[in-house]
Amino acid sequence: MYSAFGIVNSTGKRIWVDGLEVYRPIGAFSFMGRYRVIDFPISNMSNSGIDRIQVYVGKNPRSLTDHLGTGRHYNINSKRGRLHVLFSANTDEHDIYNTDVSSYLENMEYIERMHNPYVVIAPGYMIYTTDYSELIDNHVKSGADITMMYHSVDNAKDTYLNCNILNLNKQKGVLSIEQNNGSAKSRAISMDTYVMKKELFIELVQKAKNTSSLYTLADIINDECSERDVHGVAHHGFFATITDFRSYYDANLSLIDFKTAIDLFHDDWPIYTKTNDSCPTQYFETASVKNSIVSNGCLIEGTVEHSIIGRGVMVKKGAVVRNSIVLANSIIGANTHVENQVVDKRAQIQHVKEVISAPEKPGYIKRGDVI
Amino acid sequence: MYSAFGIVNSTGKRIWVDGLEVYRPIGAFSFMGRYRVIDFPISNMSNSGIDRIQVYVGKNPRSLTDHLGTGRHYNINSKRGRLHVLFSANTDEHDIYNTDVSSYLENMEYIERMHNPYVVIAPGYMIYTTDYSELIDNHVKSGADITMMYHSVDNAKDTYLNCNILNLNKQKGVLSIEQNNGSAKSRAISMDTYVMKKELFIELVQKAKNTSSLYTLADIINDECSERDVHGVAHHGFFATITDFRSYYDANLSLIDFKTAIDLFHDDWPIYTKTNDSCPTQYFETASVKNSIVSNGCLIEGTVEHSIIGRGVMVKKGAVVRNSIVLANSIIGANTHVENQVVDKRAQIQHVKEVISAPEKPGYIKRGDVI
Amino acid sequence: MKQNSMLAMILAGGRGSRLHDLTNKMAKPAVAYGGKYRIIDFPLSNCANSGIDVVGVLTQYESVLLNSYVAAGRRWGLDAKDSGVFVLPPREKADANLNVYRGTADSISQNIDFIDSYAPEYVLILSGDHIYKMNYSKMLAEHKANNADATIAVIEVPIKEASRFGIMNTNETGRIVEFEEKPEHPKSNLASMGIYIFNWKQLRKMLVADMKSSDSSHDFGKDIIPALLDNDKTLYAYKFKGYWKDVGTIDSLWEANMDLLNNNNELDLNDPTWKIYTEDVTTLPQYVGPDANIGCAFITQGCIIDGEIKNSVLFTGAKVKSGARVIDSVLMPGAVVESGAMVTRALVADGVKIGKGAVVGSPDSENIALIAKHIKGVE
Amino acid sequence: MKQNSMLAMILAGGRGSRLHDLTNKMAKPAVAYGGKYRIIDFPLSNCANSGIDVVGVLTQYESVLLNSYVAAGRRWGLDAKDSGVFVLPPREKADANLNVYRGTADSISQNIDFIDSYAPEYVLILSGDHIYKMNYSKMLAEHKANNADATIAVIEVPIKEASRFGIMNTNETGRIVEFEEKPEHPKSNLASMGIYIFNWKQLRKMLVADMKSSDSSHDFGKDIIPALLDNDKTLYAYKFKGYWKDVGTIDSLWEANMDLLNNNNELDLNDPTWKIYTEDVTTLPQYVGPDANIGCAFITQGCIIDGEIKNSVLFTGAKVKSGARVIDSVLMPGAVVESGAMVTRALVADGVKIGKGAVVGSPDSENIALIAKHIKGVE
Repeated sequence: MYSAFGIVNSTGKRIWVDGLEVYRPIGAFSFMGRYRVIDFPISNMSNSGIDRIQVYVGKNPRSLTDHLGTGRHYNINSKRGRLHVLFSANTDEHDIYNTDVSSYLENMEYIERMHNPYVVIAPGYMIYTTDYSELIDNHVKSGADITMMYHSVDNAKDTYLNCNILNLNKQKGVLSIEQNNGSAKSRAISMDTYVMKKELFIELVQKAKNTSSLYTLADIINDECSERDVHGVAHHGFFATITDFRSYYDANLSLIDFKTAIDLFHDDWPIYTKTNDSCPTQYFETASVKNSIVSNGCLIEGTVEHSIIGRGVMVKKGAVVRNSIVLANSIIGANTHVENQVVDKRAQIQHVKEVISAPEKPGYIKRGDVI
Repeated sequence: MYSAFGIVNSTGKRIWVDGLEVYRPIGAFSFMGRYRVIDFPISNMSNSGIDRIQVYVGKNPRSLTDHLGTGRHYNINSKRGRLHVLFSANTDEHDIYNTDVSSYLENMEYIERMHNPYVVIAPGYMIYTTDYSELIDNHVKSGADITMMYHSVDNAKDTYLNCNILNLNKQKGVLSIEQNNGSAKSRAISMDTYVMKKELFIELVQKAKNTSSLYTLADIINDECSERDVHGVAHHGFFATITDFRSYYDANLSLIDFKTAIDLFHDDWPIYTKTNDSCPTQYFETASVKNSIVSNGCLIEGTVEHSIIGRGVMVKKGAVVRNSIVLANSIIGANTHVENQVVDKRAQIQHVKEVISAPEKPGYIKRGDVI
Repeated sequence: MKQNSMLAMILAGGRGSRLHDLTNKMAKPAVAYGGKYRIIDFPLSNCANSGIDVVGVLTQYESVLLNSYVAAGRRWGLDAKDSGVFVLPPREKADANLNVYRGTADSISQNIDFIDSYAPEYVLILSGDHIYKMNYSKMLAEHKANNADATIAVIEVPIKEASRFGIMNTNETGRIVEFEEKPEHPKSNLASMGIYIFNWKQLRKMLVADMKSSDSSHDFGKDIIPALLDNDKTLYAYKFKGYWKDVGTIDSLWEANMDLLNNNNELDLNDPTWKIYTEDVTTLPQYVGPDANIGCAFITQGCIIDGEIKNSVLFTGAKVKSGARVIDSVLMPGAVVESGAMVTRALVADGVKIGKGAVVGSPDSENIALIAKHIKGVE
Repeated sequence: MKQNSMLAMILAGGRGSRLHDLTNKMAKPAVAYGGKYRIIDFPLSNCANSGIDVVGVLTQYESVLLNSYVAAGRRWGLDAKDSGVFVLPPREKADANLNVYRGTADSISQNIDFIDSYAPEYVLILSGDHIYKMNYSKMLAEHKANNADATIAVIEVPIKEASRFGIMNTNETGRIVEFEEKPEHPKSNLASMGIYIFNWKQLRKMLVADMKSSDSSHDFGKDIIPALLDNDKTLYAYKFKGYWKDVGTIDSLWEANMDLLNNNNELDLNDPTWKIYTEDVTTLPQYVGPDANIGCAFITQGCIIDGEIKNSVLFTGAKVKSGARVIDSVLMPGAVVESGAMVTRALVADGVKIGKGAVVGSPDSENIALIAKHIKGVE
């Protein structure tokens, strides 16, 4: 295997999720009850033998730095390897100057210090599994300057609207990168995942800066497509982008189907996360749970259907939870009815007996709210 | 022992160090070659049996979060205990609103969640060793509302000018806290170290906020002195405050004297720090080293006198280093002469052959500078 | 407060042969319990939560799994700078050949050099195969307050069962005046829990003497404690209240698991102030399928449930297929119950598969059925 | 890339009796070297730097210090989620009593269950008492490229010394055609370094057969490798270039330390891309006093120097008082040289004190003097 270091970045300007984002960056979002979104790119890297990983964090770094720790739970050797959290001083999420390129520039010293000849860049807001060591092999063998991953979809008209698409020629050469404007159904969605030489990466970052203060890595690569050999590699298997509230809700619920889940999780490809040392979940006599994902540490006396229940949640007697995502340590009070909701951490549904939204517009209960 | 959690804070508004501060907070300053300033308060807490420690960091959190990690190197149980890094969103060091109180308010959720009945608060910018468990015992036995530590000095006219002093009555009751204005030689310098009940701490933080947006914890305690039993406890042994460039320089060099050092370091009181896995230092035939503290990983061919040499420093043939602090990975080039300087990390003295400042005004070579 | 003033030694050498096939390939302290734990997680987590930094684990029988399990001290946070969990099997020395531990006291005696290297004031001796939560720092505080030579934790047992235990007879101050091993006519109901605090210097002397004694069985209960009492040392009983279970048999292991299903079970594994730490296993979350019917159960991550579960405890990675029924049973890690199978009053061992339509256990059985081998399906 | 495709097993059971008093209380791999290291830090750091996650350490003799030392896998970063350093002493099993390891191969055979539990494709066998830096992942890449059954690391030795080693005779492709243990008339100068990569499935079969063989000495060099060659398996030699030292005697241990004083020593402990990790000791920084006179020395943290040091290596916490002289010597951890004392061509063992004015060692001695006991001062 060729030696590469990894970069996980979610400070690009396009990704803004209402609601949950106020408290924490996308990478720190709870996913399927027991994971955080960022567990996926980091586990992919760790499983691919990449043990030096830079994670760029912006606003509200606490939840991400707490979760990442020193990376031991991602099976990264703490001496030889390193999960290095790097901060951007420019922390305003809405600031248009807050690009991925600006975060690289701020921390260029740490990029330059890396011994590895290659870099793998992956986004902190996409859910997929892939073996980057194969991607790097592919990159080296093909002789390309840059290798990018894409995922072909046929529902690009009304989804993935916050994503970039790749225009590819027959040899999978990338002709251009542009934002998905919803004008066609079948598209190659850019997975914001790149392999290139470290030197080229540094050169592109400098070039992006010299071109425009608003340029992202994707923008400068788009400019370079005509000059350089930019190669696209297709990804197969589960793929989801977390770019808005709806895509967060849909990606979670879609994985309740076990057949979908095994398209994402593979036996020899562990997805690591930080343990919370919760005990197993206790189901009481009155419980009725179907078609759901349940985390540890829950006390369940009520009814749960087609939902994801986070760690340490209580579902009290007579309560009904349906088509919902309930995050850690929330309480669904006795005889309440929660449907089509995302209930954020430590929220309590106690007094209002019905919290039901329309399926096409799921609702959101704020963190720590008592309603 | 009574159960307490710890707070280490250096976001108070009075502490501003020119030069080094640009790159990193005071707690992250290299000290005596192998330590960081913050190693002292954290080791004190760990040795005192305090295993839940909150460290408040402001601007440039990278170097501090890198150094602190998960706290295992401070001998803190990583399951039962926790070294918890908390961030202030308000990161402008010069902003007058950036008080310790504002950082507590921002993270009040994490203070309230602590199970321990007592809190020990210590500053991240003072060097001393003390057993906080004795201080807590003393606090509980005395029945005081607040216990503060002070250090009696007789050179307060021209030093400690950035510090607070305590006015004490005969029973060591604190009558008031005020800034040292240099009007008297003998003073009880406040060590910014407090023990109180968690509830009282939270109450004081709220009260400070309601009184003034600029109030610090010391300000509100000063207001409360007349109402409450605030008790002073004297500290003996080595004591230094790092509040400006000069005090940083002096505190370091004073510890070259082994007799002074054993006033700070005690056999049963380890000062923990993060290892860098450097190999031992190699002295070559031409080396001449006297009266100095030398870290590991150095290659020494030249002359070193009355200096502190950080990790991985090279002192080339014919070079002379005198009365200086050389930080990690710097190079003192062949035949150069460095005297009365602080040479920051990765700096290289190559072309200029003499870098000599007056003893009363030591110089500073910036991080990474090649001169 | 000086760190490491008390060091803990966990006796984990026992085979636990009454657990039959469960302990063929692993020592008893490594046996799984409570959905995601191993028994030895309890003393180790208690140590971590009591602020003890250094724990020695004395192993002997089939210790490869146990050794690698406890060696990962990170699981209990016991991997900080000056702390650790150290596996201490018998060893060859300059002046002694490799030899088995001759008794509980001998296992400590053979590791005097290990304990000395930490120079503790107190040594805490624990069993590796009891399930309970206990704050040893409180016991140490009482030991100090009593200025005792040794303190022994005791629990009140029903007087009619007292003759099954080592019984401590105490005076009104709690000082132990007599110790009787399994007395026919017990004078008190204070049973020893096998948890001792000793002052190390004194214990060290006694152990050195005991090693040389040819008529000693080198056991704490049989030799060391009686010798201390004979020498008029001050021994105190430390009364423990709460859940405590020695799971010596398949029935008692099953019972201990069933205890967790009580609405307010005394062990309370959900208490955030006293967590029991264990291996962090990488699995999928717990999947509950469309045909699941779960009532009164304790189920952990990695389980995939699409059948009926009543009054049962399911361990990591257990699978119950659609149409299967699991009642009054324990499914150990990775056990699989195929569709249409029926499991009642049984303990299905690690990784064992109950084939389609098979029936194991019975609602009327006196004892719990241990299923340690795959059961073929009925087509 | 699947993690854990290669697991390492370090043979660390040897006593190293030619190191005399240094190994009375510790196994040879635990002996201190190079100012701050222990010998076993080298294979362990090499494993960490080569991306190996799981390391078994086979211990036997006086293993309490070695066991606790290597159990703290954090020192080499080998404490991440699915990684670890596991101490593997002999043990009692359901079907076998506690027994010493009968040879290098037997120690692996007795731990087949441990290795199986990680299901590695390859197993790397290492010695715990050699000093060198080596990237095992490159050796594995060659092993794979050759499609070999086994690969053995070799180093070129002067042909006149070759008869002291196990010599591999290879053909032009590097394939081993013959192995000769300490041949009187060596045909090549490729000495085995005792570093083997095997395909686990195949090795496993051979070990099972070897365990049953009554005329085997259960040794890799004497039994397993010859058997592989006899069976026409493809064995390749992996040529290693660089510093390699087996420190079997006091003289060679001293020499290995002196090697570090060369201006451009081959071992290069200062290389940031291949660090050797070791215990993180809490000490003061290195203090150099006003009367110090240091030239050509390797000195580590915690040392307090106020005397003359020439051509010497000082280990953690060594102290040399004003007026003392240390020349051509090694001071092991905590050794103290009082004022006026003179140490020449000596190796002063851990914690040993050379009293005021005492003279130890001599510039003309043939062998290095091992000072393992306190030397009284001369008043």
